Amino acid sequence: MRSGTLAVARAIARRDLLVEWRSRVVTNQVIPFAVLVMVMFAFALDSDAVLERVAPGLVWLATIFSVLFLTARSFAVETADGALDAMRSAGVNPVAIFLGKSVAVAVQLLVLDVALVVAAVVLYRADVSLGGGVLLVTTILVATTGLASVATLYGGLAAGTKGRETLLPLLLLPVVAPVLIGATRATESAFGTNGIAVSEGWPWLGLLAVFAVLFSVVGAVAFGPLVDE
Amino acid sequence: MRSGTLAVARAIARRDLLVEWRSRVVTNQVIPFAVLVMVMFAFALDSDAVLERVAPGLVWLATIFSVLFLTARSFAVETADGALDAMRSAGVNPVAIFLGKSVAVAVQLLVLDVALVVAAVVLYRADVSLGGGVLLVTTILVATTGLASVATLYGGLAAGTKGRETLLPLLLLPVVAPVLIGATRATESAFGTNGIAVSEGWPWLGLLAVFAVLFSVVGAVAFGPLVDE
Amino acid sequence: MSGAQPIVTSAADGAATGSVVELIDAVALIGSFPALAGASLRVERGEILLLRGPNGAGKTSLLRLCAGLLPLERGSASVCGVDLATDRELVRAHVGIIGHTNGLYHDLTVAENVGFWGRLSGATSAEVHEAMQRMGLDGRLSGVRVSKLSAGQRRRTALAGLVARRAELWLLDEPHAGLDADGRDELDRVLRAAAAAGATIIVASHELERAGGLATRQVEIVAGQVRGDLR
Amino acid sequence: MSGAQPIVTSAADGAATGSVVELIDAVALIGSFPALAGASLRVERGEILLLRGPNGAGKTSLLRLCAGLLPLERGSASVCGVDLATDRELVRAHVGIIGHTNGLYHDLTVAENVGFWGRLSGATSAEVHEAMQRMGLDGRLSGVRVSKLSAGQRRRTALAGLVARRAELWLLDEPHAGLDADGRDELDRVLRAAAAAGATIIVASHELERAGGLATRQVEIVAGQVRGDLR
Amino acid sequence: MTASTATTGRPDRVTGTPFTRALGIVTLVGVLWLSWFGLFVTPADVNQGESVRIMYAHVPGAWLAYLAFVVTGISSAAYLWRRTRSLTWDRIAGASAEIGVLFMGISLVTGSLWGRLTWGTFWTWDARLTTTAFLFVTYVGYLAVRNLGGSHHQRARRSAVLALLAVLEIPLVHFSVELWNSLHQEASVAGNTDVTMDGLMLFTLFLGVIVFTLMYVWLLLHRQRALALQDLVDDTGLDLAIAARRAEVG
Ligand code: HEM
Ligand SMILES: Nc1ncnc2c1ncn2[C@@H]1O[C@H](COP(=O)(O)OP(=O)(O)OP(=O)(O)O)[C@@H](O)[C@H]1O
Ligand SMILES: Nc1ncnc2c1ncn2[C@@H]1O[C@H](COP(=O)(O)OP(=O)(O)OP(=O)(O)O)[C@@H](O)[C@H]1O
Ligand SMILES: [Mg+2]
Ligand SMILES: [Mg+2]
Repeated sequence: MRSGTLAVARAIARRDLLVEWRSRVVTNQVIPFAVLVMVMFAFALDSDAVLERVAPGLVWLATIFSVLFLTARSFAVETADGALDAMRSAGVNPVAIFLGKSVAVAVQLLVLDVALVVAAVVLYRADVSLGGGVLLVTTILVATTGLASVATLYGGLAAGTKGRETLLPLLLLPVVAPVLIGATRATESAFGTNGIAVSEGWPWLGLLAVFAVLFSVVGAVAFGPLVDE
Repeated sequence: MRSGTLAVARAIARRDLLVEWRSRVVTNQVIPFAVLVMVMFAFALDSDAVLERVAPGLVWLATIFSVLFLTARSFAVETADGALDAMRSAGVNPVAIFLGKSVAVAVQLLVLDVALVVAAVVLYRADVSLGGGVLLVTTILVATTGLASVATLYGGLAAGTKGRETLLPLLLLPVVAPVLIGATRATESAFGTNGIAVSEGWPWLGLLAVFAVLFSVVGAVAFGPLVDE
Repeated sequence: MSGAQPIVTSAADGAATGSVVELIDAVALIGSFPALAGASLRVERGEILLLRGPNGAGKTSLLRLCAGLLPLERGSASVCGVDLATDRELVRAHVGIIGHTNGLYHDLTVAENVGFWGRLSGATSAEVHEAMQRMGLDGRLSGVRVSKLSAGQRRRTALAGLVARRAELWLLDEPHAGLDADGRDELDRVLRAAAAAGATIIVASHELERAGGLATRQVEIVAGQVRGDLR
Repeated sequence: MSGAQPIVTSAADGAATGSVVELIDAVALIGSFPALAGASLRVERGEILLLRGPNGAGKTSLLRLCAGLLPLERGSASVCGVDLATDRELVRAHVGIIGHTNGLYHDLTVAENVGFWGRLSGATSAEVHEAMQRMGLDGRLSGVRVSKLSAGQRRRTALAGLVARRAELWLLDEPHAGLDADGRDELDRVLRAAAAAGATIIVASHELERAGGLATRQVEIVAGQVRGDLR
Repeated sequence: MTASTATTGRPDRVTGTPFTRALGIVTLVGVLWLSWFGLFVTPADVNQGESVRIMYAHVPGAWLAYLAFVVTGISSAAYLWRRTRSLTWDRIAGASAEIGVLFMGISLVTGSLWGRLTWGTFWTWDARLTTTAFLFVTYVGYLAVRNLGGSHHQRARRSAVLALLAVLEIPLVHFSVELWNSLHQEASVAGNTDVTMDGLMLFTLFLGVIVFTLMYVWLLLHRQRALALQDLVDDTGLDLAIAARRAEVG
């Protein structure tokens, strides 16, 4: 490797975002999908009282389903024509691959989450105060980082060889449960669901932050060995 | 074309099911995914009262998410190595392709739905009476047929050319809304959710049946022109 | 490499009817790009025609047009008596095409793949077996999944599927690529036999010695036009 | 075609050290199948070695082993001074491989693809541009998305990415396949120049005349073993 | 004479030694003792009645599952640590995870039976229960990854990394009761609340832990050796496959 890890990671993140910019899969497919999921929930649950109560949970459920799509797409781009192999055989540091790809996933998730929160506010008539807004933005940032890291890590494992792909949701969903809980609770306080105060939401951010830091570090270290057969 | 449409359709359905049998993607990936979706719902909604009330809706929501995966997979198998092109250029009647592929999707969906209903009964403690059981089985059969037809139709459209694929969830989700509502209401009566009587469920089956017949016929007719650029 | 006018090439006496392929000033688009920009070509029954030409000239596009996979935009084209402008789908019952991709199901075995293509076109299982045998796939390999095969073994499988189809018009895009020496010889034997039995064969290839030796006639494609009859 | 013992082939004086590639009885698995079943080979700096052999013999597997993409199961192997048994990942900084697939991002343009591979290995943009020029991709094509390219144009793009990398050891799996006559000549020039500048090149190919003319030495692979030194 | 056979060890025909046989007998006696104490000697609980006897399997099962998963984590780390990269560590990790899944399964089953008796339901979406289920699923996934095929060292490396990640979920399960208002019992023995258990019950609980520990060690020794034999069989299979491949030349 002749370039620094960070420079390579930046090149990879840029390239992933460029591919997305060109193909518009997230903008035209995943975001509408996620928003439609929220609409479908509204259909299926069909009761305003229940809906308002569960809106925060639904935002994060939709996020987690979408992260499965996003990750699958992120690695489909790599494996469609053997580019992941090519990248590995070009001596690219796996840490750089991990960082680059998770940054790209995180950016896309961020856009998605903003769309979802707006949808929740509009569809389920959630209210957000100023303090709640700050909490909400922080929650989205931190939760997104954690989700992007862990999804990239397991996505890499799943992309490694055929057959292993059957494992992605199985491996991923149990692991992201803490994010689902933490982010849901924090969002509930931000929305004031069930009269929960905004201040009650901040402790949950601790959990999310631990998760994000943990999986960013673990992911950077473990990505190489996991992806390499 | 030297063989009859039905014979070819059977060959295609058999081949699709054989691919599934070999790769076990549905058994090992989609079914666990769908069941995990149900678990995650339960976790995110986190209230027994709400859960019991929404169990039927969740079964069908999970079915509809899974149908997206299933369809994508069904056509990914065709396009991965240009087999769909090969099949078209081999003069296979599009009606046969449509029938064969939707039967295969329907069979897989059926297995999935049985797993989901069992999961709902276990996880959300739904109760099913004998009359409810008959209603439930009929609902699953009819709804599955309709979903498989419409998903195959739009899946083929999405597989046809690059770029159009961004349309699949967008096209599919609004169209299947009637199935979601009809099947949910029918299942609610079958489960006796909110004390709804079994007899109230049967009229919804009419809606499902109309949908199934409509899209089987429309699909058979429209598949060729839609898939061909 | 000079002269921009397309030349109508004809195999024998130039009779306007009875040609298996007849393109006149055909234009075909990929997206909005004219991959074929007025190509004219006539191929008679029993010919083995080599399409040569630089990368991106339009060889693949011409084959896909003839197979009914690419719509005709302008000009006229008829293949096996079917007018491509109006009945593009009908032509597919007559042709067999093998492109740059193999069209295989990777989770199925070699025998299952070849058998599937055979069944679609009504081949008997004896015919399917013979096709596999000719391509050297009848031993251990017949039960191996395609995803485990080497590149050349996959190509052989795709070719066996084509052979089992017994089409009237064979459209082959670089069929020799990836095959080993034995495979090439066997393929040439199969193609010669098919042509002798009345099939028409169009081969696009960059291996000019190999494919040139096989072909009964060559034409060159440059910039979406057929440039010369090199017989 | 007889004699089951693998033969250690050596290029020059057989000095044990200093070889770029040295495999001794190497075994490598795909799943549980021994794609390489005890291969022994030595390649010296500056050589252009042709790997020949029937379909499924293990050529691709040997190249992937040398690139650190396939783990060594038994035997010993060192490439560019790196022991593959222990430090497989480290070898990748030294090699460039182009396999049966092209490793391109189909939604990016030619220039973006080549530029990306160049940037990864620290090539300057002048070097990237030169690589594209050599492969004939500097004109209109440089701004076209790879998904729009013809098969040969894609192969050229992949080769340009490799040329921009300036690896010590070049591993090429059927590099001529799909290239037109000009492309083949240009590729041969590039490879000869690289070898003259000290790179080592291993080419797996079935086009024996073309690749044989390029190579300084040939070996044959049969059933996962290196069979003969045909120099 | 290869990398894998060298670390696989000598082929024994049995997986037992005098020590493990003695250990097996001690374990068996312990199980009988525990059953006697748990079912007959200890009193019924004031609140929970006879159903409290489930505790003597439920709690040791959960704790030993934790222990097994931690052992999996440690031996995975030992495998990855360069100088000790030996397949023995990998096999210990795998064997321990299998037993851990077994014990976690015991805890899940006894827990839901107990729940039926005390809470009136087999299952509820409580934090402890859900996290336990996720932990269980995670290690099922771990075992699935071990069975993906490939060479022994491939298997070892992949699964070792996964084990190090999975072990992080244990604190989550343990502290879930405090993180969320849980229906489930707070940490009453290992936690900071006062232990207010009847002395005999407490003793029996500890007896259960000791007996389950003995059982764990005994199973681990055997299972680890069985896995070693399995690896040896695989190596022999590879020899045959190589010979067959070489014989293709004809
Ligand atoms: C399916 C249902 C259940 C599951 C999955 C489950 C799971 C667990 C787990 C994982 C532990 C170990 C906790 C730790 O120390 O970190 C535990 C401990 C314990 N469980 Fe359960 N449990 C279930 C039902 C019950 C029920 C119904 C009761 C009694 C009413 C119960 C009573 C206890 C007690 C007393 C402990 C020891 C607490 C301590 O000292 O930490 N459990 N259970
Ligand atoms: N959207 C587009 N913009 C620009 N050029 C395009 C577009 N779509 C297709 N092309 C061009 O159309 C041509 C298609 O050629 P085709 O695949 O038929 O070539 P070919 O003769 O088969 O080449 P090869 O020998 O490389 O296989 C290529 O030159 C390609 O660059
Ligand atoms: N699971 C498996 N079962 C049986 N055979 C397998 C399996 N996996 C791989 N193979 C065989 O391993 C060999 C891999 O060979 P490799 O791809 O290296 O061949 P190659 O020399 O590059 O051939 P080609 O010239 O066709 O590209 C093939 O013979 C393939 O059939
Ligand atoms: Mg072409
Ligand atoms: Mg090969």
